[in-house]
Amino acid sequence: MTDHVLTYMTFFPLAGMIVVLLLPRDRHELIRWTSAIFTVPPLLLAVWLYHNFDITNPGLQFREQIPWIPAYNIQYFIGVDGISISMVLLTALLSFLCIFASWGIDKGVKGYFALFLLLDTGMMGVFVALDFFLFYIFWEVMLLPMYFLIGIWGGPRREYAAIKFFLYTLFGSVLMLLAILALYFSSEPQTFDMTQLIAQSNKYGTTPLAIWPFDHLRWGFQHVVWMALFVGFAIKIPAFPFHTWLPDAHVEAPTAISVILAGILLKMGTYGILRINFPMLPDATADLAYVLLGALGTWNIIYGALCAMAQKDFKKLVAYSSVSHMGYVMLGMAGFTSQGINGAVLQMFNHGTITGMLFLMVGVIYDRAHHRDVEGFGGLASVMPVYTAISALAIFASMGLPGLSGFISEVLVLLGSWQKYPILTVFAATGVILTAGYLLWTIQRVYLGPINEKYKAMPEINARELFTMVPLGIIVIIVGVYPSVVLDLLRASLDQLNQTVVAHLG
Amino acid sequence: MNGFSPQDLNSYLVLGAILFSLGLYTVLTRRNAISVLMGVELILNSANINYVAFAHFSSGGVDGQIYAIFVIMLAAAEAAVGLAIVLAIFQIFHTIDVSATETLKE
Amino acid sequence: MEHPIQTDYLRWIVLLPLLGAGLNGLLGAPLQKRIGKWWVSVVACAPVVLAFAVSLAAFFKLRALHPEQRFLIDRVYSWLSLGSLHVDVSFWVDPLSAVMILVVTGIGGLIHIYSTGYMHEDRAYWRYFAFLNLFTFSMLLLVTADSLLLMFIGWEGVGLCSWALIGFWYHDHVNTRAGNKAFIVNRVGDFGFILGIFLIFWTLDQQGHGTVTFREIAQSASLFQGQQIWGAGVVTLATLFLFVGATGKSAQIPLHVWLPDAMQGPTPVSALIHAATMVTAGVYMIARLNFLFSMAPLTLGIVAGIGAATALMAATIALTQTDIKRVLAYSTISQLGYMFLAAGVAAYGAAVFHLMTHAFFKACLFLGSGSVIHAMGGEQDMRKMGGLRKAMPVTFWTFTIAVLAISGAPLTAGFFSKDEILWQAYTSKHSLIWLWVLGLIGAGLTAFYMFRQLFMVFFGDSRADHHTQEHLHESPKVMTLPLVVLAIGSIAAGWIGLPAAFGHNLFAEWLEPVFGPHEEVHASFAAEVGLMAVSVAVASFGVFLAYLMYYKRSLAPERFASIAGGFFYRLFHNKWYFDEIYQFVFVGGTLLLARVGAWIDQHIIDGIVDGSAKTTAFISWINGLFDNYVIDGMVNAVANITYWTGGKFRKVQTGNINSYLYVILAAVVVAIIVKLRFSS
Amino acid sequence: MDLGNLGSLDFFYPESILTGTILLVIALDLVLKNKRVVGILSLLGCFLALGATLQLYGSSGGWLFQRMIVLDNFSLFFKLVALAAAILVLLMSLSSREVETLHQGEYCAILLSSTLGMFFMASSTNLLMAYLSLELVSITSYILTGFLPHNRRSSEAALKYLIYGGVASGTMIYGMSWIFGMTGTLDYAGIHQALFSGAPNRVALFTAFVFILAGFGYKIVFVPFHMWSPDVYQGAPTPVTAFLSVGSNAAGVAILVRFFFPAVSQVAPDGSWRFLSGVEWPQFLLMVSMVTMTLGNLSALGQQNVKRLLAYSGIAHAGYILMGLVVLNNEGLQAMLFYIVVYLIMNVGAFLVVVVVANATGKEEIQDYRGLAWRGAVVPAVSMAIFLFSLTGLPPFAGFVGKFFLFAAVIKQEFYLLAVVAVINSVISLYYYAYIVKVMFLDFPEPSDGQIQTSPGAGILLGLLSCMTLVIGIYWGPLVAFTNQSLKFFSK
Amino acid sequence: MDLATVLFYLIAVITIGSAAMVAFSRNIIYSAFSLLGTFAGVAGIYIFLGADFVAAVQLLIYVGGILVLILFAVMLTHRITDVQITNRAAGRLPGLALVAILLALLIHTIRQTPWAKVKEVVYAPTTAKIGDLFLRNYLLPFELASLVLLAALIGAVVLARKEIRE
Repeated sequence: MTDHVLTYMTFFPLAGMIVVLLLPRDRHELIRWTSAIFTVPPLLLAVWLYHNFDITNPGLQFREQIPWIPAYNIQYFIGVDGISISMVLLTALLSFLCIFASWGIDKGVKGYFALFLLLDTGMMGVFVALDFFLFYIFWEVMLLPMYFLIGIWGGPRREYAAIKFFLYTLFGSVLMLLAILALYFSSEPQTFDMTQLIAQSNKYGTTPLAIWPFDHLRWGFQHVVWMALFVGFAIKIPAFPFHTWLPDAHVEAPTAISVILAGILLKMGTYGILRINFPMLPDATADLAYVLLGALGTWNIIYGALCAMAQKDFKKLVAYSSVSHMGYVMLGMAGFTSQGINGAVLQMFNHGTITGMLFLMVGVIYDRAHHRDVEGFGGLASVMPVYTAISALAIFASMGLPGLSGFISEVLVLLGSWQKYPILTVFAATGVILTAGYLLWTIQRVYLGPINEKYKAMPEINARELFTMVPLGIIVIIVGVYPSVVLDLLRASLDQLNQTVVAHLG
Repeated sequence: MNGFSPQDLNSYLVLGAILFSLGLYTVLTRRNAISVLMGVELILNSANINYVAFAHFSSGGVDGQIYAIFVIMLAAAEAAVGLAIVLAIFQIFHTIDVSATETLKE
Repeated sequence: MEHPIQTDYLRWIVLLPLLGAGLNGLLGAPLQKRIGKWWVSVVACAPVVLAFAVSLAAFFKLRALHPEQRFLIDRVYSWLSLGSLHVDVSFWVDPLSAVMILVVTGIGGLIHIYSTGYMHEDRAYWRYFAFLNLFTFSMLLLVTADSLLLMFIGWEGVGLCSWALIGFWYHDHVNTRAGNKAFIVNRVGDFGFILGIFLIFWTLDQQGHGTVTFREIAQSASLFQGQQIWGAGVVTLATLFLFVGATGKSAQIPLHVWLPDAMQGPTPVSALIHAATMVTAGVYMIARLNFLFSMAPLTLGIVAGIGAATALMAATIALTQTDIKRVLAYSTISQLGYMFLAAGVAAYGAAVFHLMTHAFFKACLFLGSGSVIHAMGGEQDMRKMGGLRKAMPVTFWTFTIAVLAISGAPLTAGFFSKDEILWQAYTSKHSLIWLWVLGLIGAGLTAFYMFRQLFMVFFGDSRADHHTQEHLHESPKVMTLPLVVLAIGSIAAGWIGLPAAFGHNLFAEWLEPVFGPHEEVHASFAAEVGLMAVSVAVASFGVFLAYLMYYKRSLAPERFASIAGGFFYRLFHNKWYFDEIYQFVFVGGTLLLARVGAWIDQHIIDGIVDGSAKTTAFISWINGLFDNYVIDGMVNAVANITYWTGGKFRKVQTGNINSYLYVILAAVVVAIIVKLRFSS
Repeated sequence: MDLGNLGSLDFFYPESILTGTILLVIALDLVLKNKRVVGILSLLGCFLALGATLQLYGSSGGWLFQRMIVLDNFSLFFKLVALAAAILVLLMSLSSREVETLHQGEYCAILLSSTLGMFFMASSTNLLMAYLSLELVSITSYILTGFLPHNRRSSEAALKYLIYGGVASGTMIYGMSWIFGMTGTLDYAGIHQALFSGAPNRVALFTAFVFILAGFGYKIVFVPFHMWSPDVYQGAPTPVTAFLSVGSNAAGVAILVRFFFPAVSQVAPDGSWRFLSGVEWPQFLLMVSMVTMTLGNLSALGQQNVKRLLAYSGIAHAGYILMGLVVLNNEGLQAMLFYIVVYLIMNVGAFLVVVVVANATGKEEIQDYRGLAWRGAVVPAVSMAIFLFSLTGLPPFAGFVGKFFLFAAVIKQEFYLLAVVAVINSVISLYYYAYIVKVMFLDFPEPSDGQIQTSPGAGILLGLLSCMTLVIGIYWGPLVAFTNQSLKFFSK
Repeated sequence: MDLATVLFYLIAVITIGSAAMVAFSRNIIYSAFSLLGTFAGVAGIYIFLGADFVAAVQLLIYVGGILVLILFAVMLTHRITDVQITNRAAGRLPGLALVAILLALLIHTIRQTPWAKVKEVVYAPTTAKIGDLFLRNYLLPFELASLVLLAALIGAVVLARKEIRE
């Protein structure tokens, strides 16, 4: 059991999918519970993983390495280290909670949960895969269920959103594929094994290329590959200007899917950059980080916050806040300091939990009022105090209020980036003000003020909804008060990773 | 062997080339299925002239001639099929109202 | 300072209120419903009182120590430890924070007790106390934190609580807006604060001493010497950043605008948060980092200047206000200005001294006004009051004492602390004479508007409507008792800081380990007494004017109002138009930007995306056109096979072969030509 | 090994079996009443031939019939592909309403002779044989296209097809005649020898090659010889369309490779091919490839008729397949072979779905697929989705692996531009493939749309094909090995 | 300039002339008939090239077969009552230009190219040799061709007879 723990975590949901497919289509309760049950083992294993993870070891742990297509040196190679562990845990948790958040789905239940479980496998796979080819497979596998989940169970403009998401992501991933191949062929012996590719990172030259028809390219091989990968990841992050699929996808997707999107899919972009661009192409990273991670990240923070401020649709507002918050991650990793990079990954984790809560929170009132117009509510605090309380927690966490998890990561990021880019940091820090601005405004418009007669009788948040939010809330507080619970997992690997890049800073 | 004479390979080739061009021109400019078929026949003949000429001047032996014979055979086969199709179409128009028939263009 | 004394009970000073907050926050509602409000009150007040007791214990522990070792620390756990950044959750008490925790828990405790009376009728009683406790916790965290980062938590925490309590009656958007204003303005300050922290940390880190802990910063303060960034001295810039934070919290120009609106909250809240404790955090922070500020004369100058300016400006506004609480609010701003003035002339001791005395009399004033409002049934407009002194004697007397104190009547606390400040402003080598002048004028104005308030509220005959008059009554004991205590405080608190002239300044001495030896100003006894006389004179003049205008009514205020065509009056009455300007520039600007951003997103970026999609579609359409019309259309146009049916011509298309052949042939020809050119 | 006519017969079983079957079918068709038997019979014949071919696979190889055709793994590979196509199409035909109305006997006979023609296309090593086999396939294709009785669409398509075919093959033989003139022989080996010993005129050679490409390209359906395919695909009976789309495409590739690689290029020990210096047909193909995939995809965007759409997507895929040629090395060729197999599976699958839907509704417009998944046709819908995504090239489906190898080969040779064009194209292609999927799943059926029954046979076949698509996508080792092995050209 | 050459010129002129008629004539029937001239002329060329058998085949199959087929088709699809069949053609000029250029290129290339040469050109009856080769070297193509013809036959029947079933 223990030496295949990751495999089990990854493929349990797949097994679940098969089982669900075998169930009769109209036994909805049965299907729901089955899928819930199949997400439990990964969660338990995640807890186990958390306990047995060696925080002193910067290298890979729980690795499994089996040849797959020997002819091309493709292997089934998975494992975790500080870079991925937090994401693995988050995935296990969120996919468990989101099953319950999806309880309300009553159209095509079977298909929904089957696809959901497939998606679960895909996500988990992306975070544990250490073979480039495997990584790509999982990366794409995730795409299809997402397309259908948004496209079939989404809102009115679901088709547009689904295809937009699909095209954007595919465009990114094919570029990534080219980059992968380029790396594969420049490695010796040719391999998809990430660890080996990293070991040979010195091979990938930075001498200017002459690619027909661009014979006078200023960039070297590394830069070109870096860019190809970066675009692929930036679309997922989503970094300006590749972010416009996000609002649509979020708005149209059903609540649980929005949670997954924001909580996990967005992280894959930044995760990919850390896992691949940083160690594999350190020189290019060193050259391009300032503009494409630092500056762009800062821009994301401010731009996202501003856009969020202008939104009338509650879900869109949250979506844009994600754009803003993912900016911190980019800025942090560009700082090349222990604080920055750790803060970045912590921010990934926190954003996963916090935004998860936010979307669930929106889902609660959407299920009751069937609209998401921020202006359309008001005075909910007196109608549903418990809901208000927990929402406030989520919102304040997202605001980066001290004592809650968001604060830790944001401060670490800003602190970490100051050393290299003080000016950028100053700008990024103004994001703190903007964020406070639009979130407080939202609170005021939705929860405070005179009671909106329309919703006098709105039922208080129910136990199931509470069950999906409370665990996240607890995590938010714990991490805020005692961040070591997460930071200790990351530190060793991330500091090492950071060092490898810092060594190439010129 | 300059100039245009029966002892000169090139003269035959040029002849073939001219036929080929004429055939091509027919195919190009004609809208009419049968005319186009005629153009094809011209092309085939031009090729045949080449083959026979080459057989005579270049390779010796009769390989080229045999090739030509096969070309002629297949030309016949093709023509037969082509005619059959034309006939089929022709018959269709006896029975179905043409104004209602849509063409292949979407 | 080498080996601090480890203790393990300081944490309780901080945690007890948190406990109260947690209990009331989670169980308050059911408790209140099932068992009743008194239980909530116990849960709320007990922790604070206990915390006060612990603080006293800590205080006496310190007293017992040799001045050089007056320093207790309680390390709880390691909070953050990344790279060179190591931050513990640990609390410390040194003479300075000792003063603060005593003030916070002491006065805070009183206000808690007072609130049990004041808020008794409120439905959300439990919520009120939950937040009040939470505030106490944050404030204590702020003052006992041993590192900048931990302090920042308290710093923002108090902001949150102030937001929650200002907007306590959230059904009215006026309140919630006031709350948001407070929070956001504070955030602007925090923005400066956090940047200051970064700058300090990295500057030290470059020299291998990266830290955010006060003690270590103090030890390696020398490292800042000569450090430059963006062409300015690091210390100057860092202290300026921090000062931005201070202005935000302590409502100094230009970030003072939130405090008056904050009066929307319940009065005890105004007393605790917006008079006694939170707003003084800025002063505390500067005092805490005095060694840095002392290294940055430029910053000090700015601090002093802004302090003096605020003191004066707020006073002028206070002259024209008619809302009983707003007058107090502006007087608070003005008094805070004095404190910054003091800090700005490096007289940190004086600043903290005034902070303490101010806490007493201002709390007293607010609670007094609260008691009045309570009696008037929520009425806050002074013009509708008057003649209350018979109806509510206790309130009247305590209020009067406080007014005397704030006006600087001799032998009251305010007298000593304010004179200390003016004296320092006059003599300090960091100071300029005009600072003293401004301070002096401010003092005069203060005396004027405070007495104006006193007269308008308590003297003359009542201007309230009949109904209210009938219900006039003295407040219950739980409310008057604190008033009395505070009134006593507003007199006695001053005596521990007697000016050097009258002998021995205990307070300065107590703070010496923190601020270093109080540099001796070589001025004669006569000079000091002389200055006192002057300020007393100015003050009395203000009182006299107020007497004429609002008691004797022999002098019409309008006369003054109409000076310079009423320009000044309008300026003061409209608070120097700060709100309007900010609303237009910042709020408007941001919203505009936001809309622009959203528009760009929707139209430009998505435009490009959809555009590219459209282009592709368009190309394919063209392409289709080519297929279907250019090629086949040409074919359709000209007749094809024609054959006989019913005497009509019928066509069948051979399709697009011809036109395509053109293309092909052209391609081939070109290819061959190219080939020719290159091969020959 | 260089055998005469009699000696060759031992290595000629597959062809002989097919021929026998053809004759038998024709004969039986005259006497039998139950036409289904004919179909079964021809299936049997195909399976027999399949067995025979497999049995020959891997043998040392050699020239047969006086160097008319060659026996090597490469040719056998394409024979297998042709047989597979034939078998699948026959199965498809058995479950197709459309075909039931036809003259089964002739239908099968023509189909089989077409298959036989493909056999010869794959194995001919003589200009004459090449021409003959090409014509055999062409003529049979015309007939199959025009097979629908009383259907103007079908007949017109046939006529069109015939005319294009005539022009293309005419041009081709004209080009061939020049080769013959320059080398004095029709035999590939001779041609190779002559070309590489002498110093032929580059221009003449290039012209000849271009003309010959017309003939081949018209079978592979690459631009600009593609114009017939949309109409023909739409007009022909669906199974025939499927057959043409995979069979003649593959055969065309075979004959093209056979001529342009072993005959007129030289292979270096490292498996990279050197073309005659100064005769840049690879560059020509490079351009053609880019144009083909782009034009195909763009044209597909607007289509409303599924068969027509698949026709254009077929053009696009021809472009992808060409990528494997232009890189001029064995990786490329191997990737190409791999892709052909994969394309066979997924494309036939897609057309099978078309047949299923057409059986129920008799329509082929995309709109008729509205909410397919919710109309009791889950299996066809899901498998269609799989095929389409596979055609797009998404993992974990076979199509991805195919594209992956092609890209790999291209990038290895540093044809970055081509790679980028191909990548952008596959993104574009997603758009119309996903559109069909959207219609099937994301739209919901109107009351007017009836339920759709799937015959068990078709259901099983679909399941089989989609499973293959999935399995190859995840574990393709064996197939790679097979294609690797199939890359043996016999020479000397 | 001997008789042969004159004759050759004559035949060449006939061939090209009638081919031109096919290409340019506005009347499909004229085109069809002038095709006869071309075929015959080509047959003559074959004679010049010493390919007597091919010439015979050409006459038999082309003139006797294909041409008849074509004429049949023309007649069939042509309205029997004498309506002038318009046979307009589009894009003559561009076509002409294009083809002219191509022709020029071809001729240029032909002249440039060093074609293979035999030692000495022989004139000998070929029929026997051809027959022999058909049964030896070209056995397979021969059989294949028969298959093609068979398929074509069947196909033609199927396609043409379909309306009988109605």
